[in-house]
Amino acid sequence: MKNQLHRIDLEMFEGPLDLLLFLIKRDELNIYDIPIAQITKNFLDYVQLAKELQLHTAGDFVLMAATLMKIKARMLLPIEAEGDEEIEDPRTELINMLLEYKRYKEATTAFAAMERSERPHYYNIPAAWSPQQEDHTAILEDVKLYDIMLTFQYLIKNYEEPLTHSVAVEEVTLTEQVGFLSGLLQANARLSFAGLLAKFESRLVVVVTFLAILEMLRNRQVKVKQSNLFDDLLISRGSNFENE
Amino acid sequence: MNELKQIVEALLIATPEPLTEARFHACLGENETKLPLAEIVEGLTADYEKSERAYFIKEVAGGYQIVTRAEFEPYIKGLFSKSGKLRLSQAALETLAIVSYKQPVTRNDIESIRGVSSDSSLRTLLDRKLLEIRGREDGPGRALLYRTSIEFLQYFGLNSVKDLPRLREVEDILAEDEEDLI
Amino acid sequence: MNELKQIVEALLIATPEPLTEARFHACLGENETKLPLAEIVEGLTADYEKSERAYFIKEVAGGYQIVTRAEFEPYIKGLFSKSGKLRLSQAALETLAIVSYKQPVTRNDIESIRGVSSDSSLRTLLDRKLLEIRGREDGPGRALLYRTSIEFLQYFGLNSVKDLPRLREVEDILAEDEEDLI
Repeated sequence: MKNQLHRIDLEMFEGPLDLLLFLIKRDELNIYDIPIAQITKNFLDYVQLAKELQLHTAGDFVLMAATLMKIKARMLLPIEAEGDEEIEDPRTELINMLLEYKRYKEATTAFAAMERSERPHYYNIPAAWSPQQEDHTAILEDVKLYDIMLTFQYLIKNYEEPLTHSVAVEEVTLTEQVGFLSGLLQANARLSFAGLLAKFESRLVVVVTFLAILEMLRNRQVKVKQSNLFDDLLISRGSNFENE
Repeated sequence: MNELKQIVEALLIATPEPLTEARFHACLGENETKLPLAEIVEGLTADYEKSERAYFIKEVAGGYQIVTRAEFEPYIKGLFSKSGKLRLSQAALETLAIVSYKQPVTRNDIESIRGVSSDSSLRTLLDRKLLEIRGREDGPGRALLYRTSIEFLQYFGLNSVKDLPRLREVEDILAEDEEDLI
Repeated sequence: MNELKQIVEALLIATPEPLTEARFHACLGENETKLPLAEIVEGLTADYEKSERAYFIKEVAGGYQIVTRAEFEPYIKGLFSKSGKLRLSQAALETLAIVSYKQPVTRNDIESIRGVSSDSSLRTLLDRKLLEIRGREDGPGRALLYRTSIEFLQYFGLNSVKDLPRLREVEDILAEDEEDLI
């Protein structure tokens, strides 16, 4: 039997179990009585391709190939029943795995359908969800444990040496940077913080600019928005922004 | 419009998460009412239908939220850079299905059902807040446990995980397969 | 209600940012209209007033937003103080992350990692009972020591701080990234 193998075919499968279910269906096999030699052969053809294509799931396919070959070998051994003891079919475990996976695969189709039907609906996102909110910095909604661990990891990675409060030669002052930002905001409705950082070479200037933004935020000269953790900060004119 | 309806409307407009009966009553404070939230919501729903609002009230995650009607999707899409909501990959959906029926589960549980490593799906689902990490298993490995979140219910428009389509038994699926073959 | 009004309403509901003339026209696409947004908003405003909606359209930052009327603020306040979800500023989240993983820590420890003063974040977190002060450092300064609270553990479904995901586990989840690129 010759398989028409294409990269697309293989990427279609979510894993070795998915591929096995496909082979069983395609060849109209009885899942409770899988012809193990035939299916192993077909499966191996795919695995060869997965290795050639260096798919990142190739390892999982190889593992399954090994399992199939082990089952095949055990089925070739003569069966020696001892007394009334029932001999377990070497395929049983694999069959159970396939059936269990099939249940969830089917549920996945239902999930995709639910996703499709919810897709056109957009939830109301409150504009000013808390008019009395005093903190004008970006607020993260619904913090999860995952956010805490990501944040810690991020901080630790960026933490090289403790910042000491030594007085460096001042290249730029806070007032200068406030003026600089005001100027930019006259011309642009929005500034990207990442974009600003790219303009500066000195770390001190970056720090002073950041302090300038905080200062302006406090005075409500600017507003700062961040849609996600670690996303860029967007700076726009605040309610007390003075147009020249 | 009576005041209670207005209060509920204001809360629905102001809340980024489902308004539950409990939260509604907590907000009312001294102006306690015997009227259940569901009844007030019904009244509002009738108003919105009559005046052909572009939105309606959806029962989701054990509460109520305002959502836009499907026909306006083509316009709303324009608000977002990536042309609307991102769809989940097949792998992510599979992972999500396993977690939602078997929760709490470990990464191992998921991988042994799927037969493939599921790190990247888990990561996507955590990033999108559809799953959350919830404690550890008691066993010797003390593996992290995963569960679905409120955002999961919102994403699929469910009131609770009990509303998920029933996971079919193996026999049913196989019986159908056989019919297909005939 | 004519369709244009509905489209504007849907857009206002779906976006938290002010809807500007430019964004509105970008969303309309081919259904281009000569009608300025201001005029449509005027029509909606009249509708809302007539039907005594609990919200109105506010002109802000060169665009429009739906906001609740001031008289409902006392109720809305309850929504946020009694919400089940945790809302933190980036600064507070960073501080909480450091305390979670390095506890017990002093304010100095936190500030040397974050590189900025963390007074107000610490205060917020103490107010929300996510952190607590437990004893003092042995050193000469006898600085106060901060730890996470029981409430913190309950919120995240943890039995003890030992159950926090370890850095290695975090990296396991994140590591998949590169493989995905292949």
